[in-house]
Amino acid sequence: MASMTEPHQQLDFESILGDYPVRLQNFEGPLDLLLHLIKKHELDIYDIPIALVTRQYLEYLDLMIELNLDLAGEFLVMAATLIHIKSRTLLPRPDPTQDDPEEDPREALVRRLLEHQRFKAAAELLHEKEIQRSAQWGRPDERLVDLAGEAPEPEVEVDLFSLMTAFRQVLDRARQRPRVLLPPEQMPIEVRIEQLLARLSETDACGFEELFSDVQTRAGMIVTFLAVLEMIRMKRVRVFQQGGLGPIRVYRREQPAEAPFASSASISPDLKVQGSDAFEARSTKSEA
Amino acid sequence: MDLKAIIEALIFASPDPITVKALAKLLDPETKEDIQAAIDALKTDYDRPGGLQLVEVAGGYQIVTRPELHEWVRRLFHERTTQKLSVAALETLAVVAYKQPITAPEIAEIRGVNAAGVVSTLIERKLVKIVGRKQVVGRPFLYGTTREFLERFGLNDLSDLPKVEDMSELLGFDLPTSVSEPAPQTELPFGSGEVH
Amino acid sequence: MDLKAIIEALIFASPDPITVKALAKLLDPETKEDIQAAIDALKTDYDRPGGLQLVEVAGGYQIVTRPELHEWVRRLFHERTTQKLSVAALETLAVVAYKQPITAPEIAEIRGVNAAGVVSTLIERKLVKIVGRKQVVGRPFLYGTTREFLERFGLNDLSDLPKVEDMSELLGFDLPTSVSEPAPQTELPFGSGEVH
Repeated sequence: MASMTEPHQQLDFESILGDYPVRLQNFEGPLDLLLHLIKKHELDIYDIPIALVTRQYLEYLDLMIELNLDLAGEFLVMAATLIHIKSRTLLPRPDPTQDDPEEDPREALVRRLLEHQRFKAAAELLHEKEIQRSAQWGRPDERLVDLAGEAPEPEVEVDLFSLMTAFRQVLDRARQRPRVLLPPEQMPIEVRIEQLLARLSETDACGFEELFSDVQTRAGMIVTFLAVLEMIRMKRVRVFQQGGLGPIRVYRREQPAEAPFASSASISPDLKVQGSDAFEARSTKSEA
Repeated sequence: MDLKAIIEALIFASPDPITVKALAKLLDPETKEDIQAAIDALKTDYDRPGGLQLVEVAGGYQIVTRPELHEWVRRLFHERTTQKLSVAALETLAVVAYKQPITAPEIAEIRGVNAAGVVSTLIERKLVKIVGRKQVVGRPFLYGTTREFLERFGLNDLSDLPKVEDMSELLGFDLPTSVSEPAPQTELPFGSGEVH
Repeated sequence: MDLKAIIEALIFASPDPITVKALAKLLDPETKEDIQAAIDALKTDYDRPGGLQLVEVAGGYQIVTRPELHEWVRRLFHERTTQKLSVAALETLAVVAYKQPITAPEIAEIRGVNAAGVVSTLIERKLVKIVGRKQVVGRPFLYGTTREFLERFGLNDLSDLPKVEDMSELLGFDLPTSVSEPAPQTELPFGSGEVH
């Protein structure tokens, strides 16, 4: 069902502060329209002449249909309600099906109209608060970086919606993540070393983390890490770190003349990674 | 150390209004009482004429420019970065604020129109959040307002919401006393009888 | 008008250090001399002990925290005390919530990044706890959510978490209409009891 809220959202709040606009599409729902009719004809909300209001309401509806306006179902439901109330008011006689013959059939509608009106008024009061608040200017967010010394990690307020959204994002990302072409469990360390060396340069630094950018699994990270250790041991790379917390930069070394890659001194075969159920580091020898 | 000076610096630097609780955690082992006393002294300092003031908002403290200088400060900026709320959004927000926790069908009942679209807009704008699920069949989500809501409207907490008494002049007609009476503290100032 | 107060508000609210020239433009027809005199008076005000100071930087003026308080300000940003979480922490929390009990390597596998640091943050915030050990090589810890987690998210128990299958429609805001409450668009709007 089409909602009437969309075209309405472009309106300024001020538009309801003055007279109700006569353009029909401005009534967000049937309650708004009814309140408008009551106000326009200066009717007593506690004693609504239901026949008059129903007629007026239906005239508006006809006009809306004539103008091909997207008529929300709520308007039709209200029309049915009004007709129902009217029929009950027009037949003043003891109704055997009614529990409380004294009840005014308009009462429930009046209660809803009042409540709706009160929330419209509350919205206006809130809007005033908002205007008052917007006259107070805080310290600009742009200055956060110099106050904090560094850009602080952005944080989000958490609720069930953000939790669900976060989980969905994780799942979407996991789905989109390309499968590593070679299952890392089967990727020999020397293959990984060749891959990494191809990416490294003698002059341009590569961040340590960047070496891991193309692996998605724990096993792939372990192979990469072992490959880096191996490259350091074999003097194929140079590694620098500025201070204790600075980024680690990796450069390729010039290939030493006498240091064939697959040297006999391979990774020790008993090197195992704790806690890894997916991967065991293999000796390069066994692969050769 | 000068507790008041430290607190002033922290209030100034904090990205959000900072609470006494958060200050107490940062300033351990200072007591909350000492911190509150320092804040009160700081408040007195800010009562001097000047361009700035110390306000209490969203349960915390914040240093902001004085509202009467708004026109001058506004000249610094080409336009406000905060987006305006539509009437529908503002009215729905009012329903959520006064009736929270409330479900989407209950909001629709009060407003007379489907509420899902507007509620999702309000969630996106971080003014409304899911606060739980109603323990009825279907377990619909319950919505409430966020800290950002309080901040945007300059409210310290929900008891700061405009009272229903203040509204009579805005209404075209008087409210029956039965619905305008402030409800007990568990309810919000507005809570009339149940919708159902 | 109080020139000093206006200038204080402008310096405070400006994202960048504001120059006398810029101030003169905003405060036209005030002269640069009067503006400079007001700034000098303001400077004297800021010489009082306090958490803030007025500094001249890049040819302009700016209000900053006093350097001797930097350690406190630094703490503010390192020991976050807010109710907020980083994006990484929220994602990890979501994975734990939906997949519990789960090990750190399994979380890392789903998220595509190492989880250890974030998990310990969540444990510190009492949202996640160790619930056991997985009987596999290495016997890694199994994590689950806490009582505080449920409270924080307004859930009665874990079955209240929206199902993954429902999620796409929930996020699209096709909210589940409660069976116990009349959906306003399909039934008469004021509750069956009152009309029929």
